[in-house]
Formats: sequence, C-alpha cells, structure tokens
Amino acid sequence: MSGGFAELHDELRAVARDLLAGSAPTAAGGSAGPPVDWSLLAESGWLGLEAPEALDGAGATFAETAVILEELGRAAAVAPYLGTVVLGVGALLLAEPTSARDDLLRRAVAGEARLAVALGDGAADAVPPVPAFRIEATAEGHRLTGAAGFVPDACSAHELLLVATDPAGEPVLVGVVPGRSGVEVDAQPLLDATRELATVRADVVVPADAVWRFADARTAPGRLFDRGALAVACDGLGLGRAMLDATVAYASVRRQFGRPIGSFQAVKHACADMLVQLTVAEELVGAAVEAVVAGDPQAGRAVSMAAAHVGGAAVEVVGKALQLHGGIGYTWESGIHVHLKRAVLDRSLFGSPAAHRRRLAASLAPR
Amino acid sequence: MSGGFAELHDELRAVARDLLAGSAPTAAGGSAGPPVDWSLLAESGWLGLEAPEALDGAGATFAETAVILEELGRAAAVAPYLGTVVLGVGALLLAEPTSARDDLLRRAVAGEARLAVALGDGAADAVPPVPAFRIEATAEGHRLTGAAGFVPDACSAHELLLVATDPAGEPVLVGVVPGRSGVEVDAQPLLDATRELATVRADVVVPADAVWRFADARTAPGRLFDRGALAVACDGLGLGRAMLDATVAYASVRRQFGRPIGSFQAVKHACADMLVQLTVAEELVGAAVEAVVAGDPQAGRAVSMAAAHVGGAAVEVVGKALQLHGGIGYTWESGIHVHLKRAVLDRSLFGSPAAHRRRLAASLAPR
Amino acid sequence: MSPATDTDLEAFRAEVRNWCRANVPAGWRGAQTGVSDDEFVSFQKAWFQQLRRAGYAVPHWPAEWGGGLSSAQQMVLYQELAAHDAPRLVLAFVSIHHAASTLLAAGTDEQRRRHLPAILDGEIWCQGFSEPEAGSDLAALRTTARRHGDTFVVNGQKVWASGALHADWCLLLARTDPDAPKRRGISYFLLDMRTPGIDVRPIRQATGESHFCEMFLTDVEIPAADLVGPENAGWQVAQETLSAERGMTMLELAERLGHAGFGWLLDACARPRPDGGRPLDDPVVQDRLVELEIEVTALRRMCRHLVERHDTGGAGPVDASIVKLHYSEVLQRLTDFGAEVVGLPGQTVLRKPVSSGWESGAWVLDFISSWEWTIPGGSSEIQRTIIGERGLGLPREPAVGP
Amino acid sequence: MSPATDTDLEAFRAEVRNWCRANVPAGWRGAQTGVSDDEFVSFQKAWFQQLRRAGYAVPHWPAEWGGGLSSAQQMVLYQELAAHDAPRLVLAFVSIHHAASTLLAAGTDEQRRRHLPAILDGEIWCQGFSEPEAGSDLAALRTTARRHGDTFVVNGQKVWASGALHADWCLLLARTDPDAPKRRGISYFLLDMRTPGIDVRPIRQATGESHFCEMFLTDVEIPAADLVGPENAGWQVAQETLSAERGMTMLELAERLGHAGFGWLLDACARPRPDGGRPLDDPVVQDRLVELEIEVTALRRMCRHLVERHDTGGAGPVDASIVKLHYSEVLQRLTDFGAEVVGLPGQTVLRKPVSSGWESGAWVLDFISSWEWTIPGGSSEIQRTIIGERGLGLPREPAVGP
Repeated sequence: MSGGFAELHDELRAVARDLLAGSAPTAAGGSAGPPVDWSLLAESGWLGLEAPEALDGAGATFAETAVILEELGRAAAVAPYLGTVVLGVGALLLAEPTSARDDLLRRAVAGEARLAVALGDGAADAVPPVPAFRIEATAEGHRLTGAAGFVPDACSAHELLLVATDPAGEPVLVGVVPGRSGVEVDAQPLLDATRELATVRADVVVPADAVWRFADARTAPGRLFDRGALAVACDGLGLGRAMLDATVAYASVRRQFGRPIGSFQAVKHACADMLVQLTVAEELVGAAVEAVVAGDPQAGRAVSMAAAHVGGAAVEVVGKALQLHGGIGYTWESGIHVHLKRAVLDRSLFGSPAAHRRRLAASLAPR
Repeated sequence: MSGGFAELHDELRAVARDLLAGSAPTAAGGSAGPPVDWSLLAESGWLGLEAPEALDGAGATFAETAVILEELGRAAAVAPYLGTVVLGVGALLLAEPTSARDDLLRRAVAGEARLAVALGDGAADAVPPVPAFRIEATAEGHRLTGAAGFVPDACSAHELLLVATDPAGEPVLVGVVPGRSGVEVDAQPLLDATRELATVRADVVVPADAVWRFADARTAPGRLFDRGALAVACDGLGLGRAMLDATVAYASVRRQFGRPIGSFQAVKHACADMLVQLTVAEELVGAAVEAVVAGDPQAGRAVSMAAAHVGGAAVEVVGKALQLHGGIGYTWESGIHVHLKRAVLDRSLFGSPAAHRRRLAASLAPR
Repeated sequence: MSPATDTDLEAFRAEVRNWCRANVPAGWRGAQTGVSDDEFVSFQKAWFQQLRRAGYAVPHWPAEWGGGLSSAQQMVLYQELAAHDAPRLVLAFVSIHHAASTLLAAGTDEQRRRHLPAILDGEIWCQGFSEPEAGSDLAALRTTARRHGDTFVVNGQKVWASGALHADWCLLLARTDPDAPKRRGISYFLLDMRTPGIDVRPIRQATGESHFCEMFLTDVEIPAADLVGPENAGWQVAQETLSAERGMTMLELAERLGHAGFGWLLDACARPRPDGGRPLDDPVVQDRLVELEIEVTALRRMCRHLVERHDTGGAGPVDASIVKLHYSEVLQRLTDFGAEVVGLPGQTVLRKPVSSGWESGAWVLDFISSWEWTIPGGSSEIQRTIIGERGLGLPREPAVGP
Repeated sequence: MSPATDTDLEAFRAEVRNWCRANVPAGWRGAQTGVSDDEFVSFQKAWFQQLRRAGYAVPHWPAEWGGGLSSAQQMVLYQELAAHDAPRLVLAFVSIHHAASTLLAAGTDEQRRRHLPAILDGEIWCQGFSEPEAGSDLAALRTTARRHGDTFVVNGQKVWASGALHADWCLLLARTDPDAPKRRGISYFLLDMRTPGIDVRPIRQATGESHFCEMFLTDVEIPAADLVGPENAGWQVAQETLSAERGMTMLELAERLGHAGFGWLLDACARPRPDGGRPLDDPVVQDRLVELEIEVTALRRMCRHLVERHDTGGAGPVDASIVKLHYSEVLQRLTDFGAEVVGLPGQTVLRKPVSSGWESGAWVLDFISSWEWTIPGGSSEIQRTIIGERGLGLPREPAVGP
C-alpha cells in the first residue's frame, strides 16, 4: 500500500476511533456499550464507502471499510455494520444493476434502510456456505422456502436479502421484508451482547421483481462470503489490538511484589508474544484486503488464511489480556469479558478456523 | 504401587544410574558415549529381569525393566537392550515353551546371545505394525520371504526373531541367524549415534524347528509391540529428566546481566513447564507399565497414551534444554545434541505420536 | 495395598454406587439452571444434609467430628460422585475444607466444639484473604486489626470472598502489627458475619454470575477469643489452610473433568450439524480429542498420587502447584476446544447450572470461567515461580525495596 | 507504486529469471552435500563472482561501490533467487552485509577504498563480537584493547565467529576503557586475520558441522588506523551493524522458507510410505501444513513490509526483532514437523548441502540447526524483552548491581 493511502487510512482510523470511543463496553459498566448512533455513521459516509459516487457513495474500496471494521472491533461496538454494509451493500454491488437495486443501495447508504443477508445456515460451518433457500416455480409464482440460522443483524433489518438457488440451480438474491407473512425472523439469544444474530425462515410466494440476479452468479456468493469472513477477521484484529493496549497500560501501573507487573518477564514476554501474533494477523488481514480489493481470483485463499489465523489468535490474545489483568480482568466491570465473548463468537462466524483450513488444504499442491 | 516396590525401584534406579554414569555422551566429548559393558548388565541381572527364575532370570516384571530403560535413556546409553531384552526376551517369553526356546532365553539372560526382533517395517508407521515376513509351504520346505527396515539392534544380534505370517495366516516367530545365506542385515546410517537400526531381508528356506509359535497368537504381536513402544516412552522420560536436571544445574550457576539466569522468569518458568510436562509423562508411563505388568487387555491404550505424549514431550523438553543452555548448548561438546537426536529418533520409533493417537481415536466413544 | 483392603474398597464402591443411584436427583442440572440465589442455597443445603446422612459430607474430617473415611475410601467416594454426576458441594466448600482444616490444625477445643458441629448443621463460611491491592501478593494485605483490650477493631477491604452473601462466618486475615515485616504481623480471625460494620457487595464476574463478593469492614469488632493461633502468626496458619485445600478437592475436580467434562465434549462432537456431518467424524477433531483425553488421564492419576503421597507424608513441596497448574490449563484448553467445536449454536447457551463443577456443557461459559482457575489461588504465573524456586531450587529474583 | 515502476520491475524480474535459468548450477545441492571445506570455499567464491558479473552480488551497496539496485529490485532479486533455489552467499555473508554496512556507516574513506573493492574481489570477513562469558549480554564483553601510541594491543577470547577459519579480516569489539560503564568504553576495530597472536579453533556444532570458531587473541596488535568510529564508541557502531543485517536478509530467508522450505515439506508429505499411504492424504497432516503455510505467508509479507519501511524510514524500533523472533519460531516449528512427518527414513539423512538456506530437506538436521536462529543474535528470550520494553514501553527489570 503506498504512502498516500496509508495516510488516508490513518486519518480515517483516527476519526473512527474518536467517534467510537463512547461505544466501548467499559463506558457502560462492563456490559455491551450503547449502540453506535447509526445516523452518525451515515453522515460520516461510512455506510457507502464502497458504493459508487453516482449512488451517493464514496467510491472507495473494501480497504477503507476494513479500517472501520477494525475500529468497530476495537470498541466492541454495537452496530449492524456487518449486515447492512459488509453483506447488504456488498450484495447489492454484486447484483445486476436495476433501478430497484439502486434505490435500495441509496437508502442503505443514507442510513434509512438496514439490511441483512443470509448466505447459508451458520450452524453448518461450511466454507463457503451452501445457500439455505431455494425458489421453485409453482402455479402461484416463485415460491421461496428455506431456513438459515445465525444471520447477522436480521432482527433490525428493514429488508432481507436471501441467497437462494433458483429453479435453474443458479444462486440469486431474493429481497423480502421481515414481518411479512411467510417470513419469520427470530432473534437468537447470544452470550456476546454486542452482536445480533437471528434465524430466518421463509415459505412465501415472492413477486418476480424480488428476485435479483448477480452480475456474475458463479463468483458472487463466494465473494460475498469472503467479505463476511474478512470483516470478522478485521474485527478480531481490532479486538486484539484493544486488549494489548489495555494490558500494556495496566501492566505499567499495576504494582505487585514491589514493582510494576509489566517489569516481570512473565508479563512482558506474554505481551511481546501478543504483539507478534497481532503483527502476523495484521499481515494476513492486509493481504486478504488487498486481494479482495483487487478482485484477485485467489482472494478466497487469502481470506481463509486471515480467517483461520485471526479467529484463534484473537481469542488467545484477549484471553491472555484477561489473564494478565488478574482478578480485575475477571470482573464484569473491566469489560474484558465483552471482548472475549465477541472474539469467541467471531471465531465461529463465517466459518471456523478449522473449516477455513479445510478449504485451504484442498489447494495444497506438491511440486 | 505400594511402598515396598517403590523402595526396590529406587534402589534399582540408583544402582543403574551409578553404573551408567560413565556411558553419558559428555564423558566422550559430546559424541555418543562408549557402549555399555554388556557383561556387566548381564552380571547385574538386568537382561533377565522378567525371565522366570527357573531359566536363570529374576522373575520380576516389566516394571523393573522400565526402571532400567529410563536410566538408559537418561544416560543416552549405547546398548542393545531394546533388541535383546525388551523385544528378544519379551518375544521368547510370549513363545510356546520349548527346550530350544529355553536354551536361547538362558543364553540371552547370560549375555551370551544378543537378539533382535522384526515386528514390521518401521518406515510404515503402522500402529500396531503389520508383519513384514511371510512363510510359504513349498516343495523345499518353509520358505521365509520379506524385508523390514529399522529393526533395532539387528546388526549386533546373534539371532534374529522375525515375526512372520504362516501359511494359515497366523503370526509366528522365525529364528534365523544373520550372515547365513538368504538373510541379509544392513546397518542403516543414523544421525542418532546411540541407536542401531538395520534393514533385514530374508529369502530362505528354514527348518521346521526354526518356526516358533506364540502361546497366544492373537495377542502376542500386539503385546510385543506395546513393549517396544513403552520402552521408547521410558527412554524419552529418562532423556527429558536428564535434560531438566542439567538445565537447572546450568541455570543456577550461569550468570548474565549480573545474576544467575535461573533467576529470570523466562528461564524459571520454562523449567517449571518442563517439570510439569515430565510429571505428566511420568504418570502416563506409570499407568502403561502397570497395565502391561497386569496383562490388562486395555494395555495397548495405556501404552499408546504414553507413547503419543512422551514422543513429543521429550523432544520439547530436550529442545527447551538446548535453548536455555544458550550457545553452549549448541556445541557438540555439551552433548545435548545427543539427547536431542535420540529424542527425535524415539519419536518415530514404534509408531509416531500421530499414529498412536489414530489408534486411540478408534475407541473414542460418546455415551 | 493388601487384597483384603481391595475387597473392602470394592464393597464400599458398590455401596456408594447404590447410594448415588438412589439419591442423585434426576435432572438436577436442568432444574438448577437459571434458578434464584435462594433456590440455589436451599438445594445446596438439602444436598449437604443428604450426603451427611450417608456419611459422605465430610469424609475427610476425623471420625470424632463426623468423618473418618480413609483416603482410599474418599477417592472412591469422589470417583463415584463424579461418575454419577452428583451435584457438587459448592456452598459448603469453604466451611468443610478451609474452615474445618483451620480449626483442626490451629483452633482451640472451644472453637472446634463451637463450629464443627455447626458446620455439619449448615453453618456457611467464606474466606476473607484477598485484597484489591494485593492480588497474588497475599503478604501485601492492608486490612488492619487493632487490639483494644479483649477486642480487635478491624478496618479494611476484602475481595473475591466466595459466597460471602450467604456466609455466617468468615476466615479473616488482618494486619495486627503494622511495623513487622510483610509476612509477620498478620493475624487470623474467625469473624461472625452478623457483626456490625460489615458491608458485603457482590462482584459481578465475567460470566455474568456473582459468586464472589467484596467486603468492606468498618470498625468491625472481633473478640480476642476468635483469634486462631497466636497473634501475628496468621500467615503461617493461612499457609496450612491453603495447602489443605488441594489434595482431595483436586482429585474430585479431575474426576469430574474426566467423567462429565470429557464425556460431554465427546457428546457435543457426536451431535450432527445441520448438514448431517458430525465433528467426531473429522480426523482433526479426533486427534485433538485424543490429546485432551491423554492430558485428562494423566491429571486424574496425578491427583490420585498426590492424595496418596499426602497420606504417607511423601508429597513434595510443589506437587500441589503442579496439579493446580496442569488442571487449570487442561480445563482451559478443553473448554476452549469445546467452545470452538460446538460453533455458533454454542453461543446461544446463556446459563450454566449452579451446583455443577467447572465444566457443564455450556462451553463458552465454561471456557470463560476457566480463568477462575488460572488467576485466583496463585495465578499460573505465580505457580510457575513456586515450582521453579521451591520445586527445582532455582534462584529467586533479586529482592526489590518497597 | 506507480504503474511505470511496476512495469520496470516486471522487466527486471524477467531478467533475473532468465539469468537464474541460465546460471543456477543444476544439481548443486547434491554436488555440495558432504564436500570438503576447500570445495565449499571455492564453490562459494565462484558463485559470488558469477552473481557479481550479473550485478547481483551486492545489490544493496551504493551504486558507486558496485551496487545500486532499489529496494524493490532487491526484493525481486531475492524472490527469484529463492524461487530458482540458487545457492546462498554463505561465505561472503559477513563481508557484504556487516563489514560493508559498518564501513559505509562509520568507516573512513580510506577504509572504504581499501576494503569494499577487496570484498568484491573475494575478501572474506568474520565477526568477533560474542564472548564465552557474555552470551546474550553483549555489553559484558571482556576482551581488552590497550592503546600504546598508534597501536592497540588486544587480549581476550571470542566465540561464535562464523567462518573465521576462512576469514581475511574480522570485525572486532574490544574494551578500550575498563573503567567506563558497561556499554561505554568499547571500541570497534578492523582486524587483519594474518596478525600474529590470533589462534582460530573451529567449534563443532550440534549438527556435527563446524561453521563457527573460537578465536583466542594474545597480544594482537591493531594499528589505530583500523579503528572504526571514535574510540570508546564501538557499542554505538555495533548497534548500527547489527540492525543493518535484518531487512533484506530476513526477506531472503523468508522467501527461501516459502519456496524451498515449504515446497520440500509438501514433497516429503506427498512421498508414499511402504504401505502406499501418503502423509498428505491424512487430514491431520493437511491441517498442520496449512497452519504452517499461513505462518510462512505472513512472514514473507512481514519481511517485505520491513524492507519497505526501512526504505522510507518508517521502521519501528522492534520491527526487526519481531521478524527475527517469528522467523526463528516458524523455522523451528516447520523443521520439527518435517522431522516428525518423514519418520524413521528421515533419520538416515546424515548430511545437508552446504551453501543452502536453513531448510534443506534433511529435516532432522534442519530441525537441530534451527536453534542457530533461536539462540544467537539475541536469543528468543532477549527478543521478547526488547519487544516488550522498546516496542511496547513496558518497564525494565530493576537493575542489579554487579
């Protein structure tokens, strides 16, 4: 990444960190922080970073979205960014342009429409996922059926985009409105109070214009999934960075046995290992972001590398932070548990590390 | 194990450690130490610990053999104990008693006959192994054919006992004399200069009385293999214990940055972890030894647990010892490399940890 | 062990088995998930009395006080309780272990007669050792107890007092000589929790539960008769109390990890995913499960040996630290893997049963609460220092002035 | 990076590729396995001259001295050399890196003119920094250099001097002011290895090879003109020399680990066992291979970024330590796994090719020599301390008196 972009990202990062500071769990006594003000995100232009300027977007790339994602992770922020921006806007940008699509995109970018996308059943842990819905041509019209668990941000979404297999076996997007008869959305209880996941069930006849085709049906669902998996890796990187910072700050002031605990090698070396792990994570996330931005056909590999590594590394780093904070870290008030629960959830979202490694194993090629 | 036995073992251990002290690699400038005086081992009664008193043995059990094995590992001693005692005497004790068997057993116990046993091809990493030889009934008589790599102590053996499949598909022991036409023994070059492994090839007609049957053909080859795998685990435990002792001694006197390096947490905590690992290893080896001594039908599981754990743990402990010795540890003269090479070889002998875990995985049973 | 004893033990095992089959409440885990604090307390008290009637509540106490089972019998008892997934004695834990061992080791006859029978009748104790500023450095405690005639007046703050909200009495450490070196000048008290000036506030933990409390002590008066051991010798008394908790308790926990913990993990891995596949069919999962099974197997045996060595006086100075460190880490690895392998569905399990051990099948919560083992009671870092210095004889860190 | 530069770089890459195809000696690994020291030296010198003719020997030097490739070009060069499995410059390593960077950073014009062209012609250097008593504590060195007019007289002992048996010159650190604090009072010298009083003895390493030497220095005279930098400022000069070794060298090693190292590991896993099975078909092996591939991928990118940041002056104070630590550990894990997965047949490989990188497919030897990365040049423990203190700003350990 050249210097110019790096500076731009540093600025974006600083602004985002500032704006999200009030959303951290410690600000709310150790529970999940207050939800991020969605209209503020819209005003900041962060909902439409990747949308073309003609559709009120910033015409930027996933690289900029990634900066926001990492900062959302750092703050363990409560915001339907995954559903609306990463997947929703992402799906619309992969769809064949129509005026309906353009309209929904504009509303999403303006913060008026919140979106959610069902790629498959999250409980299946398939990488890439298998569509959980299908369309049959019936006498009444297009009949949409299926069910998917663990759909991010579906409860608060104004419109659901369900990836479905059409009668020709081709993946399509079906736009449905939650609450409408035949479309059930049930929030799933979660230990991580900063995320929102739901079960979506559909058994409904949809009008023909609710079925949107992908511009490239062969690659689109995979690219959308890669966006999701990479978004979670960005989140994990942010979670880990926040926890290393907190641990270093704590270990520098907390004294035991007559000196700051950070002067003990057991603490110092553990922090050093956290930094190394996060540096490794950063490189893998960076590589995947570049590959996604470039539309690299091998982007899926880069994303799975990032997801496989960061999933576990984030849990380890946050867990080590809890350990090094001692008893304080184990209290609800410290808020570290919020990061830990989010890191543990992240590890299972959009494919477990093991599932991503299985995907990568398929391309191990001796010379 | 009750107090009486424990005391007996402590005595046996002390005597063995004393006797083997001169065999340590450091006594030979960092190369493998001098071969252990075989006649001394015979005189000490350690070749016939498990043989019945009627056959000049001590009528003891594998628990006593295990003490000697651990001390041989501690000293990284050069001695064909694996071939002659663990496998050779072990095989003869599992064979149907005949006067020829009794005679060979007596000679082995007296230190007059060195033995080696081929259980299977060591390169195959099968747990338990598949016999590498077979007997066909031909016009000329019993024709023995096959080849096995990595047979311990075959080069120096006076008699080879080859596990072979007889025409009825039953495992038997075939006694052959190396050097005889049709039996080739070729030493395999080894990085670990303390062990001796060889390839054994046979294509020879053997007399009927060279074929010895097992008392229980169904279980004997497995029990013999378990003896081998457990012997190597005992060896690894000894290697690791020696290296922890050496590291603690070194770290207590070596000074850097103005104080003994053992006072730094990085060193101290690493030593503590080594001790924990060795304690875990000790428990698993102890459990397996008890199961083997008791003839427990589940002994194979206990042996595989010990082998799976100790194989890796010994390499880790010895490797950590090398690390904590710093530059000195990396010299040939320090002799640590001898323990490291032996630990790495041990990890592959009689089944890799991964192969033992595969064996154990077969019996994972949800309720 | 003589054959006769083996036979006796097998008879005892059969007795415990039969008792468990008849007495372990069916479905208690489900029933005790998400219950109120009051229900928890009454369930625990009832279970304690049920065990007491069988002679299983305080097997480690001397026979004269209501115990008297041999170590071998206690091991059998805890193995069978674990195998039958009986509720654990959570509420009475400090009472029957720490309080009793303190009284037996250092208490007066009067103190023993007053409290040991009361504990059997349900008197609940908590421990007032930890302080906010001291952390793992127990010797740095600041709570003061100033003598005025036959009374000590206590001021200070305690944290991590498990179950203090329900406690009748508290084992309290306080500094009686502010001028003495750190580990001297501390005294050990029995504190009646009804004494005026005690303010108990629950601490909410990372799991959302509140098993621990802070205690604020303001001019709390303790009669000198409730001092345990000599004045200013509290540190030494506390060392005995702390070391008393590890043999049999660790054995019980290890048995539970081997039975319930690993068993549930296997069950979780055998549950089909929506696509029909089971984690257990994945060789990578199998490999990891076997690694964990091996570690748990070693741990259980290690605990049995520790108890046996305690019995014969052959326990080394750091054997308990090795067991605690290994248990903590195996528990954390096992629950971590559980959380990973159950995936997203596991994230929806919001509560674990109270009265259970440290693994309940609520894997994410179990994973989070595993830090309750790696941090308190001497963190894993402290254990490694103890093992290195006292176990291996490595030199101490250079002392730093105050 | 502008598109124009990208095109230029791709042209350069094509050029290097063609050169490699034409020049990398076929089968050099086999031919260089088990050769004598003399053959090794002449092979290395010939390969150096071959690279020199192409302009690839000292690409990092300034153009005026025979280098002048941009960082981007150097990265391409090392990537392609790794991809084509070219021999490494082992013998000239200290000469072209440490010696050259010392001379360029702190040498006089006279010193540069004398040595830089000589290095191109084959002058070999070794490094005399480490001492037996100092270990990782470089500042504790004891070798003394006492000034007598225009001459320094050196006495002491050095260890771990790589290639000292073949060296013409040595970069030497010695204490010139015994009364100054530890890091002051050290001076940096260029020592002609033909000077009387130098006794070089090879150290046999754990692998059985002897790439390192001890050097005993007895009344060795060094002209004051061969002092580098100011007297007593040798510590500062050495810091620059040590930090100079890491950017591009680590990139080269990481590229080799990615190409040759991981490639051979895959090949080894694809080789059928006697029973016909291949480790590569085992999902557990696949899982581990993927983990290693991920770590190596991150390492390679980390190295590219380190070089780029060195270039723009944006490198952090511990970036090199992070890279070294990660490389060391990945190398150790990868070769360990290699040794495990090849099993017993791998134990029969007794020699590795000289002139190779740190992984050669002789897995057990490669594993053993991985400690040559985790111990020297600041052990992994020291790197963690550096990262914690200088990178994260954690407090230092309390100082201990001498």
